[in-house]
Amino acid sequence: MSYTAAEMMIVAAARALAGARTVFVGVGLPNIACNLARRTIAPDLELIYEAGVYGARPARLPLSIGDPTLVTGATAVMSQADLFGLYLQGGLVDVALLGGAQIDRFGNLNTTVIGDYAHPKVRLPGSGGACEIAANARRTFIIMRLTRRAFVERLDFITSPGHLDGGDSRQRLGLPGAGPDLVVTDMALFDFASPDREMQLIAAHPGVTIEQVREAVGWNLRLADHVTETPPPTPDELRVVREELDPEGIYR
Amino acid sequence: MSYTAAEMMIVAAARALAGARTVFVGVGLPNIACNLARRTIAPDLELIYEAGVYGARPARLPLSIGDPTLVTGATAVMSQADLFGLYLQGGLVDVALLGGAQIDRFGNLNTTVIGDYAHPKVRLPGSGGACEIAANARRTFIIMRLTRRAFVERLDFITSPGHLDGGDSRQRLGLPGAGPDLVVTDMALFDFASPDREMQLIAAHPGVTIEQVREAVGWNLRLADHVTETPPPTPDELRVVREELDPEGIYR
Amino acid sequence: MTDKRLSMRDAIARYVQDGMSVAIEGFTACICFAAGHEIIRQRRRNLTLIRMTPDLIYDQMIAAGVARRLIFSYLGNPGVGSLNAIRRAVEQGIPQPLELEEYSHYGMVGRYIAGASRLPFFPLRSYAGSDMPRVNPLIRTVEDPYSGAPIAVVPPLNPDVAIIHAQRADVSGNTQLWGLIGSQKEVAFAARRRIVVVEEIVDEAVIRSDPNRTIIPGLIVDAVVHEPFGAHPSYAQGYYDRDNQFYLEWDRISRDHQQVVAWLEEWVYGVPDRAAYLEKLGAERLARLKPAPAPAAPVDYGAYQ
Amino acid sequence: MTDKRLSMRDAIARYVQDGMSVAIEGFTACICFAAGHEIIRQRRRNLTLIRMTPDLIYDQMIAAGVARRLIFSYLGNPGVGSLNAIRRAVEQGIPQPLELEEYSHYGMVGRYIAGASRLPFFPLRSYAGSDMPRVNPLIRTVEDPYSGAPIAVVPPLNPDVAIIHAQRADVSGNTQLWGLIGSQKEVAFAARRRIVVVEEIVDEAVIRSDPNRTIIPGLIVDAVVHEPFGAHPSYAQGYYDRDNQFYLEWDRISRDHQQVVAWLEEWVYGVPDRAAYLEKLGAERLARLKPAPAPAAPVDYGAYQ
Repeated sequence: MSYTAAEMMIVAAARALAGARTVFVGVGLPNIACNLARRTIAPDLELIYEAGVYGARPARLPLSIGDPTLVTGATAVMSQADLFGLYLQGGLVDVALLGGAQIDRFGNLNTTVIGDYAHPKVRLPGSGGACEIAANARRTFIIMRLTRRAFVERLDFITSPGHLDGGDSRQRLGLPGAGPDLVVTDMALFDFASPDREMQLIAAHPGVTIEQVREAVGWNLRLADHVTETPPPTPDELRVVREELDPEGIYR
Repeated sequence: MSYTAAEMMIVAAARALAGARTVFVGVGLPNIACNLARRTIAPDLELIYEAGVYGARPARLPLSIGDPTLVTGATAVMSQADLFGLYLQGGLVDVALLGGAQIDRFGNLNTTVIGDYAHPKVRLPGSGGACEIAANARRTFIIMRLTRRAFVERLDFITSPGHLDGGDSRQRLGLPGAGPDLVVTDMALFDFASPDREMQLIAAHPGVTIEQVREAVGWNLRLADHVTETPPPTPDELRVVREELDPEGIYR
Repeated sequence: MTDKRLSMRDAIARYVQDGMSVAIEGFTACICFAAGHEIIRQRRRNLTLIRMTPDLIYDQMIAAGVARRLIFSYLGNPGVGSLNAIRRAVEQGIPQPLELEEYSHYGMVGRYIAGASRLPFFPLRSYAGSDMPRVNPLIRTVEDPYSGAPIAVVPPLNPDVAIIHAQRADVSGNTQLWGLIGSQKEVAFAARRRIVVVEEIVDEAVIRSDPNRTIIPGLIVDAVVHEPFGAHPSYAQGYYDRDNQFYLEWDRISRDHQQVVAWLEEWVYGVPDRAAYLEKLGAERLARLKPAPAPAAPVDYGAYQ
Repeated sequence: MTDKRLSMRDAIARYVQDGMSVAIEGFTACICFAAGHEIIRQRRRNLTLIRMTPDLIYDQMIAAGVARRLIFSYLGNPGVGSLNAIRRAVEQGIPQPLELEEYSHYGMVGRYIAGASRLPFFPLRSYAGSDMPRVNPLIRTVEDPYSGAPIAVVPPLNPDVAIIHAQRADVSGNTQLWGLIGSQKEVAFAARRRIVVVEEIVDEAVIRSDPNRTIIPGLIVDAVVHEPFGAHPSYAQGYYDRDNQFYLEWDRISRDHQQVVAWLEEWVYGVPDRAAYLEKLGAERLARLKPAPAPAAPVDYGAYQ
């Protein structure tokens, strides 16, 4: 059964949510990944949206982070003071999904500028809630396409802290959450399981070679002891994505 | 028309609320004073209750600070975080009514202990919201019966700051509100209008002599330049109190 | 959806242990007397009791000897007078001494907020010029980095258990509360465990029909106890009134420790559970506390399909 | 009860002056485009615009040249892409340069809270390890007096004017809002003046029937504007849906400054007020945005007489 790179990303992220109770999620691909996890390996998973929604039951695919379909029928809708203070900083978010324009080998993320801050080449959206999500969620998953422009040796700006300079530098700074756990891309999966917390390749998606992955990363990529092949999406996973979650194929 | 000492206190406090937009109020006598003001000289006065109620329209005389009759039909009911943070500390309280077991010449109040803190002779209720009310309300009125045990040279404990050591000592400490403005007792009225902020007698109630007032105060009482006689309650004021606000005469 | 319903007996047996810190909150409204009585009945000892306004329920619990320490902001029988049993413990050590740790109301709220949001402290414009920081070394100051001026702070408070009374919840603990909401939300998020006690268990669909009304999510709830009239003699907005007669009676009873002991014998130890307490109280007395209806105006969330 | 109703034209003329700081808040929902368009029409200049998510409304206002400075936390066309006009101002100075002062979302919320509650700063566990404090000297740290560890703080923010869109209010400005409430309460309390814009003016009795739903009291409201569909193309929960077609169209229009100028000419300067804008939009398009009903379950406050 054929599938797209986006579908592989959705499925890989969903699988990694096994065991999580709450996930802090944006719209688009991460939203579909979380809803796929709820319908498959994590039926009790509750979605927390930055707009102030806990336990959403959207009747349609939400078009934005604050779509009214996320509100109607939700378990709780709250102020952003409560969302960020009680839920996120309070420690109730098990996993958060983040993305960025640039990522470095320690999972630090840039969503602020390309170029110099005062005279940017490209002005990106900025932090939004990412800076506090990266600090406070128990674990974060990063979801982004793998390109040499994105996976860089040195960020133009650190918006959201990952493992900082690696090792225990994150704990030394007193950040409550454990930091990035997994990077899901359209070509491969990475983790930070080594003691120095450097990103390492753990699996390449079917049809992708380790050499291709190395080529797309802007530093000398480390490999895990056993690099595997990502199991492809199952027919059941694809059916849920295509028939239930994204019937119009917007994120395909 | 005859009246009680309590009625004189209610009427005097109510009159002083002319021009105030909001008053932070407890139950009992201050509650009746505020409701009398609303029905006479301050029709737009809104009552803020410590329990988290703004714009109450009680259908009966409230029996406690958190009586359900204060909630039903109110303009707004909020958490105590919002009450203390946004309304009180935010600076929206024009006048607050306070009382205490002891008061000194600068309007500092004790509601914590009589005797030593660690081994008290009498354990009083403590601050409640009084400490922050005294700090944050624009002005405070103090309502208490005049006795030598209450009007003392030196407090056993400062629960709520008045004018501290007098003069500009309150401003120097950075307290947002202006502090005590008026003391309403069953015998006389006092203010703090002199530059050194020491309590001074401004009016004695009908039938009370200045000497009697001096006798009941535990320090050498200062008199204002012109000590007047408090105008007695009018028939209309008494009618509102007796027929509308306290028909069972609980606080007479 | 996990069904977290327990009897009050099981909820207290499971979550409240000797030596723990316990907060039964509710400002005048929704004070869970049912839970307090069950803690007395199960003879818990050495508790640290936490509550802004200890009210009659802590007067009873402290008279019964469950507590070693009290963290609070106002000791009073609201609208009536003193808490005589607590005064007796503080002034005379009867039935045993009681350590006090006191704040102002906003200081307690701030401690809950800091505890709930994992902050190291909560800043507030109280305490300047007061003797309170002198007798409580946990009230400190920090320097404002913008103006250089000092500002008071209080530290986080994370009770081992919070017990929250409310009007309604579903079986997994998604809880809605209206009327005086006090600091129920803040203490629930600050606590390590939470027991929710409600007047009504409702279908999940009722909760989901009005998500802005949900104050506590089932996510943080450990047990749901269905206990109608569980807040008597305090009240639940829209369900019953405060039983003011009892608040006045307690003022008389509580003046004498032996009378308190007798009252506890009769009304707490002498009844196996809340249902028996209510039966003893009599249906007529409870019926008198029922208010007439005063419904909220409708609100529509819209179906977005 | 003071009747504070004004037309949008009069409200903006009276309360929004050149050089002021103005916050039109609302997280995705209840964004008051009607007020933003009126500010453009009245050709205000040198404003400091404040908003967590500038969204299309500030993209339009900045393209129209009303602003000198922007205080914000996220620049995006939500669910679609970039805010092209703001990018053009920042990257190329078209139509004029724009100063940026940026925070994270929680930092902005904290600034509003500190402003609303007269605190000198708001502490939060963000910014450690981020470059944000390096480029924004207003993000500082204080030392926790309990542990000695540093914690980030942000200063209070008190906009000259806040404009709040909501579902309903009475004529004196007691305002109820449901669905996403964002930081509407916090910014309203933080501001020096407040304009409330609502879908419906209701009788005071409607507000008083459900006091827990009141987010902003009339006490702090300076003007009440009745402007149905005033949040279009964003939405008001239960009243209408987001007009996503426009969010997509704007992505195309906003890529070219001349197209933006033409759009402003046609849809803002070219219409005298919101009523004319809605008429131009057409009843059919608005009707398509109406959701089916989804009423909240009833709640009773009880009459206590």
